Amino acid sequence: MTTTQSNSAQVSKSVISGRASAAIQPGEELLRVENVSLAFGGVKALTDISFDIKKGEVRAIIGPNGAGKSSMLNVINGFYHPQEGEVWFCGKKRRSLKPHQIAHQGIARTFQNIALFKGMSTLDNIMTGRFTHMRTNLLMQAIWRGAAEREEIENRQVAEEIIDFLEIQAIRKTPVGRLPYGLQKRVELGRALAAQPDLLLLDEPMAGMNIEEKEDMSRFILDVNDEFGTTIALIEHDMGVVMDISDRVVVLDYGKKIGDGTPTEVRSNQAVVDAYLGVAHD
Amino acid sequence: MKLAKLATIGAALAVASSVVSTAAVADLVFPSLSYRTGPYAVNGIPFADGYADYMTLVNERDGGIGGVKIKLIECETGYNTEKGVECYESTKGEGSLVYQPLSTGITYQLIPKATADGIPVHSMGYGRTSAANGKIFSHIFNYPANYWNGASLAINHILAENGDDIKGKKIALVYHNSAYGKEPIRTLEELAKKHGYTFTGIPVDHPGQEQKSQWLQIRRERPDYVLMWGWGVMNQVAIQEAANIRYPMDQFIGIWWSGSENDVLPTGDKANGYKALTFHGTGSDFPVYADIQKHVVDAGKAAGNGDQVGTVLYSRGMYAAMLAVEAARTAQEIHGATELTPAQMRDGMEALEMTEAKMAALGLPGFGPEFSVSCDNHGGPGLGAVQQWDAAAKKWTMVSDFGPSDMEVIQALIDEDSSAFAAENKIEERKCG
Amino acid sequence: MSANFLYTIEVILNGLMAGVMYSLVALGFVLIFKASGIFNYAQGVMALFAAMTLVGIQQGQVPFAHLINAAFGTKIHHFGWTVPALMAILLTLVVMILFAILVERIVLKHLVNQEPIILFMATIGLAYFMEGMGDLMWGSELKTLDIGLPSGGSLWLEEATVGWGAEGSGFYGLFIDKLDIVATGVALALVISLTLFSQYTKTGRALRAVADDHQAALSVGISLRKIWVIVWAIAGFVAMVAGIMWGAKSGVQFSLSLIALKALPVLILGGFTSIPGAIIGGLIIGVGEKLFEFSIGPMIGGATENWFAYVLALVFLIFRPQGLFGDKIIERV
Amino acid sequence: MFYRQAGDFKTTYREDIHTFPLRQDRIGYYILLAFAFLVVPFIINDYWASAVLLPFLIMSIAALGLNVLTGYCGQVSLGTAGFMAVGAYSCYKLMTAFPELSIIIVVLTSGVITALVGLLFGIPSLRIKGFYLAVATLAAQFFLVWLFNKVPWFYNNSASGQISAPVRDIAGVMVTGPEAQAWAKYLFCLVLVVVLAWLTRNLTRGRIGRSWMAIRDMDIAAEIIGVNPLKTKLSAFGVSSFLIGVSGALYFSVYLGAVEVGEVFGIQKSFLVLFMIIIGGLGSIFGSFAGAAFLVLMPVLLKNIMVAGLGWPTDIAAHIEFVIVGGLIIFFLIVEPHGLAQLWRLTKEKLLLWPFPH
Repeated sequence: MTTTQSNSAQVSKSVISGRASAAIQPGEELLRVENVSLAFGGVKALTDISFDIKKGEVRAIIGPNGAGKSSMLNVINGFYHPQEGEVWFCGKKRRSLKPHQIAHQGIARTFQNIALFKGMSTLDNIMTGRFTHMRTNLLMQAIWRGAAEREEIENRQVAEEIIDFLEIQAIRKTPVGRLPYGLQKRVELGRALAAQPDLLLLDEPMAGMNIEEKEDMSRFILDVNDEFGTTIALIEHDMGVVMDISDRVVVLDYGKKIGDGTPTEVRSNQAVVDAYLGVAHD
Repeated sequence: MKLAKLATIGAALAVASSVVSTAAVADLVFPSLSYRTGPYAVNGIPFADGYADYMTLVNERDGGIGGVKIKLIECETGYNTEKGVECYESTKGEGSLVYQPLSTGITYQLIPKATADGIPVHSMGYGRTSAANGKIFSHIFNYPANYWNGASLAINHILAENGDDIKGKKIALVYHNSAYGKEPIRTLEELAKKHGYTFTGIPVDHPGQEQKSQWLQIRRERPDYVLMWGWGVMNQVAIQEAANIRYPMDQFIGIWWSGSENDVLPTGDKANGYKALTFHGTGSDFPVYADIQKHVVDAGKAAGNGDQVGTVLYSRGMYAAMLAVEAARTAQEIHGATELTPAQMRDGMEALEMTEAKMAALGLPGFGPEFSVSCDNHGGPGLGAVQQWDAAAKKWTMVSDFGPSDMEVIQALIDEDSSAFAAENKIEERKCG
Repeated sequence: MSANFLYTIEVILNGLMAGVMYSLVALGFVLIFKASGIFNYAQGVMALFAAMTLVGIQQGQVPFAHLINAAFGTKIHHFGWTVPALMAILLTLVVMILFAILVERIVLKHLVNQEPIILFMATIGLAYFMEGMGDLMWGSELKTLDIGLPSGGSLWLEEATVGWGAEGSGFYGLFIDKLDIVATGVALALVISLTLFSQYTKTGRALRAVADDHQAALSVGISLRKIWVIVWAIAGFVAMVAGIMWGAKSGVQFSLSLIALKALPVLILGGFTSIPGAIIGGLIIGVGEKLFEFSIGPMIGGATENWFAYVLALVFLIFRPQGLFGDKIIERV
Repeated sequence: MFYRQAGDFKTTYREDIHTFPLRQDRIGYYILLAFAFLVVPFIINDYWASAVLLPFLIMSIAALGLNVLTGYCGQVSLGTAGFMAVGAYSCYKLMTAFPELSIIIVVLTSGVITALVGLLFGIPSLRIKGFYLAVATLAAQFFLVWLFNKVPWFYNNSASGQISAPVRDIAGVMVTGPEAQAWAKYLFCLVLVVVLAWLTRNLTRGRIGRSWMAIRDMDIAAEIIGVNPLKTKLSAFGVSSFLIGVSGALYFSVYLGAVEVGEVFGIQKSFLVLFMIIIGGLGSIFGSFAGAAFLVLMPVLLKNIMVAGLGWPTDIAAHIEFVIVGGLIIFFLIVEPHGLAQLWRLTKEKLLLWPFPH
């Protein structure tokens, strides 16, 4: 673990810093969802949800299976469009955007089931994460010498720093399909980090990991948050981990918000306890 | 392991290249770009057999042409243009005298290539029709008849059946939707102006296994005659569909590529009476077949199974071979040489004269029309006949003599098209005579 | 009734019949795709091969005669006997089952769990192989297929409907090819027996289980390899039926393998995994392309059927990307 | 033993992103290029040009094009031959309408026109995926062939319905038409192949190439990273069609010289190009060449061995050729499902370790 510290220290702050949110001070609101409702056909996935995410915090979304956590993340990064309600980002109300447009605004995420690009190497996956920072057009890319090559090398430096930070130097050129699960999760985090997001969404970053791997991952998440001030919203099942690393917690159940607050507050909330103990809804 | 593999490949390539470079000078080389495989193998096999068997006959019976043996090089094209090019390139270095490309696509390939290489091409009853203009196409021959002759011959047949008056008659053309199938349209339209019939073209898309729409249309519109420019499976299906809608078979006339046994046999008895154009005789009644039986088939030297002897396409292959052999003979006479170059062969083809006496001497009396080739006319006079299918006897019978086509209309079209070609490719007209 | 209206009916009717013929080919694709996720490019060649084998057996041809003659200078062609049609069909079926076993043993066994595109590629290799092998075995000459199927327009229908047309409209009566009627019957029988087979036999149920979920089927002890052999054998049988129906019209020759191209739009329309989809897709394509050729075709030069079938399918796909009856594509994050 | 990575260190990222990171690979590549440019033109004859090298080079461009679309971007297409036909007919129309225009510009413009047509037919790819898309691209294939056959304007109303390439030269050296020398045609194609392969290689290693692969591997994840699926897919369709269009133009003008659309650019050719990239290796530049080589050279080689070498009858040889090619495809798939390129990579990996396997 000590190596993590020393490595992360090498990463310059400028590398993983915000852009659109520059005007927003830590502790101010970065993102807010307001009265969001989402339904598929007749099935309500989210009902009238409101909460905010402050700049620089680690915000957890928890809840039992089927509570609508993933749907919530999907709303935030534009994969689903809610029928009602609004999403405010950096103090502006967000129009209905496509996921790739939202990525350009500075929101990145990882997936519950690893969604790496299986045919590509670790390095290429992370370089793909740099997509929003690369500008050269098709013609420049085709000619390569000059602008495209320069851009590639600049972004390669960033990618290498992330690789160093996540300690995955040895698997740099390995096709990700060949990597073990835990490493794949780490590469996916790297890919999301490469985008230098203002807001990083992590969908169950520790699912299926053993204790050691979970500890590693928790450390990486905290490091990202500490060192670069990246705002993080995460879904996680492991209560212990959630309570340890998050600043504030939103609790969903059956698509409704049943609790919001610091870990201690949430822990003492009766509705939350009932939901987790499986008290019958009536 | 890898080296060994490389070595094998290298060796094989060496074999390939050495094959190409060895040229035999002593023989008269006739390449045969046959297609015994692929979608049209059904038609390619008998033609290739006929071509090869006749060449073998000349070798076995006469000891070659003017004492020089024939060397037949068969090369499989599968009716595929690219393979045809490969075949041409691989055989042209061996002293090949004349090419029968046997496919529209390959013919168009060879027209400029062979002309540049100085090797004559004989596209007999196919290929580029306007190549009949020898002033522009110096090395391309398409005697004795081409598609436009065919169109005119069909109309002439209809004229003859109707007392020379077909005003107001409806004539439909069912054609393969390709360059080949579209060939007769222009001629038929010109002739429609002249004779006052109405013309409808009905295209069938490749390969033509499904022709319901086309034949329902014919059933609705009931044209007085249906002509067909079909190829491959399209022929069989069309004849079957015509039988299905009980179209009178004797008013259904195919071009020579739609008139073989293969086209009518699947339909059985119902194909009885179907007509097709032809520019040569068919059947095994000619004296030459006794020789072929004796010198080729019985000697175990037949090219195929020997079961194709006497069929329409076998006869056509044999006829093509016979014309090639006679052209070579003519060339030998002109140049007073026995061994020929392609250029000399070309002269022989240009001076070729087929007379009844000549054909009778070859054991093929009345087999083809009498014609002669000249410097400005590489297409011959465009004579042709009509044959009819007798389903009970399973054979074709001639129902007309080799008659003339309307050269007045056709020659104008030939001149127009060939001069357009000449302009596009900047070819100067040759001076003739 | 006006002649034009009746002609439209006739075109629709014949379009339906043509559609059945397309469905016959499409069925074989669906069977294999459903059970093993393989897009079997060789289906058309299988139809050709089966039809060639059928005629070869029926007429007592010596397999590989040409090769043997070339190698040993012999002159054998036929055994000199003919086999009754039904017997020949059964023997062909045996050959197709053998073929299925060989395909499984030699090819599929080694390619378990590969991506679909690779299995697709393998069937391309198979198609090449069978194309050459079929010609080597039976020769590439045209073969007339005669197993006593009827052909020609149905006189009964013509006479029954000839009066429908207005006086002087020159209406002949509706036309339907008797062969198509038989084909419809055969297709119907095929679909019913396939449905019965998959509903009421143990093997059939296993087949469906595999189609639903490979892993789950494996875990309850269904042998995937056995299933594959069965599916390929059935597909071989369906290919033979298609080969017979199409071959009856055109004779058995290389072009028979091209009927696969007629089945592809049917597949996209009906969905790769649905047997009813193959039938209904075929009917829609058949009617659609015939109507288009009938109404619009003459204005734009005709011969539109080949591409129109695909365009029709494409239009459907834009609204239903998984085909009419295909399994819905669910995207999850 | 001699093939080694050891001692071949990179000190800059620039070196590390080189096309051939290994020095020995690089040397081998330069030797190959030198041979192709400096030796082959002097020993080439008509047969090698027309039967082997021209079809190989030109089909390589087509394979490269399809590999961009299918191998890199994951969009299976069966419309390749239709797009080649667009290239060929554009080329013909440009050559006859502007006789003074340089053939190089004509060929490249044909590529651009094809790219535009490709973009049009790429639009449905946003909704339609996998085999469904593959079969949908057949609509393009059949429609384009029908169109070129049907509308006389495309073949300048010629009675034959065929298009034939007029003579054109580059700096006085003829590259099209029957009089063009084998070496000239060869060099013209070779230069285009090398340049286009290099451009394609550049595209595939940078931002755009990665966005293609991202869409191929997992389109949803790609979108969430900021990749615009429509733009990316269309760029793949555009680049792919450009390459295919150039290859179609060359196929017509330099290689064949005369073309009938249904026969030369039929559905079989579309399948052939697809076979090339699958056998060669999806998502590999080298694979495009390997696949084209396999399917162009193998039949010629087999034919020469069986007919010319062993003297077998042509038809039996042709049948056996099918059996062997089919058998080899299956064999290669069983040995290495990911194509010749992967086989080559694995061989190299083994060579790197040889003679110490661990």
